[in-house]
Amino acid sequence: MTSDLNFFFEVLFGGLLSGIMYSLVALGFVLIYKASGVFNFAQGSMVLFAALTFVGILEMGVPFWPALLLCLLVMMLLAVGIERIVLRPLVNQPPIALFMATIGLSYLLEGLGQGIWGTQVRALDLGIEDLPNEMIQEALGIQVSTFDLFSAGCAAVLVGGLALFFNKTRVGLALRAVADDHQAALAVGIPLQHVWAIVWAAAGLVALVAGLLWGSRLGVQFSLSLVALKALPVLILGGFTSVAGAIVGGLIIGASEKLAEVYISTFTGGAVAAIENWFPYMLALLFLLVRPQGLFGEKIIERV
Amino acid sequence: MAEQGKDLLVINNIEVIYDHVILVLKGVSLTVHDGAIVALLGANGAGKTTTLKAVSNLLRAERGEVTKGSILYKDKRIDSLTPNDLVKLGVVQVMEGRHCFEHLTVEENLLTGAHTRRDGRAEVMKDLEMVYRYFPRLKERRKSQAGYTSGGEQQMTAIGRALMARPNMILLDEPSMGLAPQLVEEIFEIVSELNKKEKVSFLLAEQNTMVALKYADYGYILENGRVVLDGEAKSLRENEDVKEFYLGLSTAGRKSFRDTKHYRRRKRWLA
Amino acid sequence: MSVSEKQIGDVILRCDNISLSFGGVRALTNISIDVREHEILAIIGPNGAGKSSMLNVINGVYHPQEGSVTYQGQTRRAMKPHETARHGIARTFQNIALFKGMSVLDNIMTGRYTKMKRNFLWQALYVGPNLKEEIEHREVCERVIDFLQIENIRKTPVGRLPYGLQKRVELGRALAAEPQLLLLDEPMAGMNVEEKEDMCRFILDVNDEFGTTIVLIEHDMGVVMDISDRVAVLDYGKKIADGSPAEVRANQDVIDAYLGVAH
Amino acid sequence: MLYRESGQFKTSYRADQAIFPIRQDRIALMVLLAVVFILVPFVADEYWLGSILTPLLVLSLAAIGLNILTGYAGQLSLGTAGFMAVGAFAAYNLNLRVPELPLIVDFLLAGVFAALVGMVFGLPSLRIKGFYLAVATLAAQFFIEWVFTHVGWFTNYSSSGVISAPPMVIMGVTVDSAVEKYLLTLVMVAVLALAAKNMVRSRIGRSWMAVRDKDVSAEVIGIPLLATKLSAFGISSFYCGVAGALWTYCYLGTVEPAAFDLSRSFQVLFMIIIGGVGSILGSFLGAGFIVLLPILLNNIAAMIGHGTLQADTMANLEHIIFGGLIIFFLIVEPHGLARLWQIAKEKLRLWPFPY
Amino acid sequence: PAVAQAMEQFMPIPIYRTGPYAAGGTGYFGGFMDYMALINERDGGVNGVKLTWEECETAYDNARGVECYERLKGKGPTGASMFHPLSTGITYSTFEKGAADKIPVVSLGYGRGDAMVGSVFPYLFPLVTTYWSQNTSKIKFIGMKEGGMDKLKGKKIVNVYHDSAYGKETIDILNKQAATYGFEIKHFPVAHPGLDQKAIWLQIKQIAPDWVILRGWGVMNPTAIKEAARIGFSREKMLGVWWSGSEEDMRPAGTAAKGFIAAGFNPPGKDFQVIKDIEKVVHAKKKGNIESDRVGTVYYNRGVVTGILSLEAIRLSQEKFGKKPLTGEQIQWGLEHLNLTPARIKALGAEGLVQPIKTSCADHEGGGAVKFSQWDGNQWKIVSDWIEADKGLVRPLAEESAMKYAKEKGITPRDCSKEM
Ligand SMILES: Nc1ncnc2c1ncn2[C@@H]1O[C@H](COP(=O)(O)OP(=O)(O)OP(=O)(O)O)[C@@H](O)[C@H]1O
Ligand SMILES: Nc1ncnc2c1ncn2[C@@H]1O[C@H](COP(=O)(O)OP(=O)(O)OP(=O)(O)O)[C@@H](O)[C@H]1O
Ligand SMILES: [Mg+2]
Ligand SMILES: [Mg+2]
Repeated sequence: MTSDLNFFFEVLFGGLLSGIMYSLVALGFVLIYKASGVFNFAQGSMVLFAALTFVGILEMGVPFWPALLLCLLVMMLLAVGIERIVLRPLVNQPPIALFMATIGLSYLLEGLGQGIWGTQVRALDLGIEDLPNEMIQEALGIQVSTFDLFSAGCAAVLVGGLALFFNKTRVGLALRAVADDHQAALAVGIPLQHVWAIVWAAAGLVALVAGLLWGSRLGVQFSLSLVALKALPVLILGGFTSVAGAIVGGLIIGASEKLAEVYISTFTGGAVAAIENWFPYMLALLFLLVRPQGLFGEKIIERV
Repeated sequence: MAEQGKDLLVINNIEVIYDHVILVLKGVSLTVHDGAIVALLGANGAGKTTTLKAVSNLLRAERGEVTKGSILYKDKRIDSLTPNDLVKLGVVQVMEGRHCFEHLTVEENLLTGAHTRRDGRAEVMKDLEMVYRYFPRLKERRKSQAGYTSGGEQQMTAIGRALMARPNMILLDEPSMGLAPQLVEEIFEIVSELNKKEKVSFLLAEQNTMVALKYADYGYILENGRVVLDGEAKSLRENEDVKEFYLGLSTAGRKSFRDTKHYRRRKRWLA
Repeated sequence: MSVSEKQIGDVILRCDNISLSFGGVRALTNISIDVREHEILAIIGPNGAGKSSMLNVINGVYHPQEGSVTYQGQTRRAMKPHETARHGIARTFQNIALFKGMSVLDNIMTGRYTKMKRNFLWQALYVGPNLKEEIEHREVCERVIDFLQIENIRKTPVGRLPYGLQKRVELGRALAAEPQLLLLDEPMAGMNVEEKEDMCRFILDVNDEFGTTIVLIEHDMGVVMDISDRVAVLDYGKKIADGSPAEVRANQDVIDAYLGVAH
Repeated sequence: MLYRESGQFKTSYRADQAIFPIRQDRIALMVLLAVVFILVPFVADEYWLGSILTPLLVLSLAAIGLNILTGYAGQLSLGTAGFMAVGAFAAYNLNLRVPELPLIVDFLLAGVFAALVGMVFGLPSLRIKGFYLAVATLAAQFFIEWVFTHVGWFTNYSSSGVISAPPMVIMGVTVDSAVEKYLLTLVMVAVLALAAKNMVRSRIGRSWMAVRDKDVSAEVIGIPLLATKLSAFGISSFYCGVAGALWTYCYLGTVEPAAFDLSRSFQVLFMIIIGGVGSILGSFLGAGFIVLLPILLNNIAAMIGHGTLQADTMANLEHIIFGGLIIFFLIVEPHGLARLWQIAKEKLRLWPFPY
Repeated sequence: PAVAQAMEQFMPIPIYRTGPYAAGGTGYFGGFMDYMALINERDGGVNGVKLTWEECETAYDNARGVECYERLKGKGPTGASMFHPLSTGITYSTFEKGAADKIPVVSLGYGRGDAMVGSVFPYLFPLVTTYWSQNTSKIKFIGMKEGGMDKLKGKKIVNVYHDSAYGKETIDILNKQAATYGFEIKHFPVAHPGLDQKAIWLQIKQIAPDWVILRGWGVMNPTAIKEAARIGFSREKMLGVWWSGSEEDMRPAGTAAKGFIAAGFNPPGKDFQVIKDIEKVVHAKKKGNIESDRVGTVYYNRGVVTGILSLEAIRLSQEKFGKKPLTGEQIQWGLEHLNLTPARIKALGAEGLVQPIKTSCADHEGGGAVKFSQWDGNQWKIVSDWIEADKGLVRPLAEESAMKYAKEKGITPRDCSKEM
């Protein structure tokens, strides 16, 4: 029996840690949504673009840390460019127009990233072992990968940083204002250009972190942009506007997805398997029926 | 009336087109002297809001464009400045139809108004208290999300938010809309107080001509995107047409809304 | 025409002890209001008094925690707005709630929704019975358009209209439903005197010609005193007065809470 | 000066209710129909008919379906391909299991099945809105894909899960050449597009738009939200379902879940956004844009990039240009090609005077 | 038109340079095009008939694949010689069109398992080997490692497959073999694209199988390998199909991939005369169709093998129909009469790269053997000789399935005994 229980915990922890990996990607979405009320379709491509750029710079012989800085710089320039060329002319347009613009952007980034750095699959080694951590194994008897722990740490740092940024600077309030009403935000003197550039740069940073972590796991290749699909249910369950929601959502989705996959498949003798693609969405859907704005999302205001 | 200085805002014969096709302003010129309250009157759709937005440069967000003419503030062209620059220069617009940030609380809404200020938190807090003094109702509702407050409360929030920027010049678009009569008077009292004490100039678009002309120094009447009449507020109040069409006064005093006319008289200035 | 000539009938809507609160905010406390057939009832009160909430309770957008609404002899606690619409209650909104992407005509045609019967298969075919029905209802709407004098903008998307006209279109949409009870939430806000005069005339005409009962929220005391048969005053969610315009105007509580100076 | 409505007086509401009240538009439409029905089958070669026009038409139909749901009723959906898959598999299974049914009936019933599935997934729309609703439709997308991959009955237990579509026989005539398939598709699409146009200018269409623009006031007018949203989900999915059936029978020739994956859903979504949200014409324009542009770019790439090392770059350039054009069009006109067309007409009406 | 017919033979290239599988598409067709370039440069074409080709981007999307087929099928003086879909989905969507247009569809190592039955599928050529055949080779290989097929009894084998048409192809045949040899088989589908497989591998850990067969695709491969490493499952007991056996699949997995074994019908490496020739004649002159550092990779060499077989078919047909550009119908004959003897292979400079192949009207597969190679952390090392498929098992299954298809479609199979 204990081995069964042990197995349960292993699946649970594995799921929670997978969930954190999803959260990392979801965070980027949250940022953009907070600042413009728009779902950023290009977030996945930004993850890919960041990782490609980083590996590309590494391959040019630049050492790790300078490469990271350089890559960050590229992401910031990108943010400024996006604001200038794409967002500024679309101020005050309906969300669907901005949403579409991000779709265009995602094509552009995919083309640009792969055009510059090639479509080759590349390895990325951060020097962290993706093997069970021995200390934990001895202490708890559960296999948890060091890499996963490292990712969780990164996520924690990011979330902490972002929370500070939003709560301790005036940008936080401005962001929420912009998301509600572009025009009114302009009218009170919020510099939309700066706010957007800052937020997209922050989203770029998050994309870079996610790109590095996912990239070192999957290899840097096109499929990195697909991790966005994993982040979506997380985002929805946590609420589009909440940084904390992205984390909690990730944990819930990760754990329940793994448990469901394992136990449902076991109970049905393998007849119901490979449910990972739809299960999180169904879960999020059920959850939304109870709370239409997600766990920590802002309530949708409807008044007459 | 406050002391009037030199020209603060000068609009020179501007033309505005929406969506590249809809011509709305067909040559509007007006001047606001430093320290003046100028009223912009006119029927629905005359172009009042458009004029204000042309000044504050919010037009671009509506796919509108100033295609001719110029706008000067303190003798400098401001046509190409962003709204943010304008707020920094001290020009703030209160938009028609409230436009509160729904998900923010009333207090947060007010604080966004101080976004461009760099004079420290203490000063901002002082102004917040001032706004609450003007609008006690807002203080009661400070923790409610603006989206859930009543129409009038939102209007107060919008006005209060503009005051938080400590502006030199406020573009007020229909401040009285949806406010209880008592409050309308109060708002105009506030306008007049700010004008006298803080030397804030106002360009205000208003449908409530009665009050507007009572507090303004000067008035412009807009019809169909053109200025059709302007003059000292006093003289406008005396104008027969203004009396009939904007103040609802006939020679025999105020008409009852029950005595409806079933025909329309032509406005003389259109003849 | 004076008030006394008008045939004011029985109570068609009775609100009994309505209480409504949102979280901590008490929007309405123990309010009872009667509306009689054919009358024009004005609800006035300071901002945030609960006037709009009252209308929302009447047509089912809000469901009060306590109290009941009796309409046409039927008492109900919670009814969906689309059900009250079916029973002949129409309204306009304080913040214009038109369908921005549709033309004026289409907006007004939606007012006929409950009266049209052909199912979607006929509509997909369009010609035949459906066209007949469309034209029938179009005629009704054209009468409304004619009445409100908005013929020239019939095909314009409402989003492009100036505020005052939008208010008028909204009234048109409500009228197209041929309601028995019409609820108007600040129909004249943001209008100049001339336009207010027009609006008053429309309201009075509707009231006269079709005998529609009207409940009206308005801040312009001139309008309220001139056109309403009865006035109810709310303050902080409580009813502080209810009576003829003259009575209300003289009521000291009302003067203190709302009017400021006597009008 | 050519495009004017002056002088064309309408004396009845009937005339005013016509689809194209302006004569020039009616003539243009007649010409267009003559071209697509008569001229195109004669002049276009098999490649154009079979690989460009037919899929373009089918995707236009799906786009109309999505436009009904997203453009008219305002319910954002990412499950289009899922509903198309339901149609495709339903048509296949109906044909397989009830061979007596005529194929056209199969197609229509396929639409009905898709409509039912669509309505089930539309149920949450009463509570869930906007981008959040997209999750419900994504759940539909993934779940449907999964069901068809995993439940062998639907694929008649074929080992790989891919089945080739059976030959089409309609009223004794075998439809197998590109021209025949094109014409079959064209007829279906034309009829259904007309029906859609009729619906959106009737009561049901107005109720969709009302719900889209302001659901609270729609309800206050007497429009029941759930029924209206469900009708939009149902009818939209019907269109998608028929499109799915046509996609397999008239274009791909195979029935398999992979043909209806998420990227197809996005493809259709792009079509309506580029073409014009809330416009039947826009569905066609958008489909044209999204289908033709990559092919055009690819052809150009093949012409200039042939045989050199540049091919890699060309493929990515294609992406960049495609994305760039989407953004460019949005900035020029956020409401899509249909609105651009409309503005062009408005300008033409005023021409030669500027305003 | 036949007056001044150019001496050119046209080959369509439905490549995918974008999307998640770009590495496969560019590598494979890069090799294919390079081989054609070699023949053009070195030999002046096939018997003086120059090869021409045009790319068409499919992005691995069926719909675009069909469009590419239609776009390219009529190009060149005689139309497309043959069509290489390089995607099981596109194979399914085009092979019937190919039959109607009389253009052979060649699905080298992918596509329909039953397509080897040439009497039913005259224009479909799953040359060299099919999924079904290679699968039996894998079981043979396991048997060899275990010390005899009888040792398979009671062994536990897990099949981790991409949840798609391609992935599912071998489930039935594995179940049959499990029954025959008495091993236990368990199937785990991985939902596309397979970015996270924790749940599956934790279950595999519980089962503790003796062998794992990996039928992955794209990013699913490195992920699976890493997960295996994480649960401590020996990579030396993992057998990949050829879509799980390229450098691109191993490199992202880093050290975790060391020891992984993959089946392939072509070995990687530059140690073949033909590859050396390509480097010398094509890449040295900067005429390559791919980055020079990818020459010799698994996908690349597979493309070269494809080129060799395709051009051999053309050459054969030329012997019959004349040394001029040929139509698809004429080339079909060549494809059906391929006879790659060891001597011929040697002459082509492809010793060890290609296995002997002999096709016929009845058998469109021809070879059926695979070689296994093992990843040493940097590159593939060949660890077996050609291992033949279990034809006795595969052939009847294929025939059964093909006949079912023929019945559905109302096709009367050709009588192959008359077609020699
Ligand atoms: N975004 C827009 N696009 C197109 N036309 C517009 C737009 N905004 C305003 N208009 C048009 O410009 C004209 C002037 O509108 P404006 O809002 O300036 O009038 P206004 O005087 O403020 O009226 P009101 O008293 O109703 O507020 C109107 O006819 C209106 O239809
Ligand atoms: N949905 C809601 N959620 C929370 N509070 C609400 C809600 N609706 C109304 N309120 C509160 O109830 C009170 C009454 O609001 P209501 O809109 O009825 O006022 P009103 O009398 O119409 O005022 P005004 O004249 O300003 O429109 C206000 O304080 C408002 O903030
Ligand atoms: Mg205005
Ligand atoms: Mg109100």
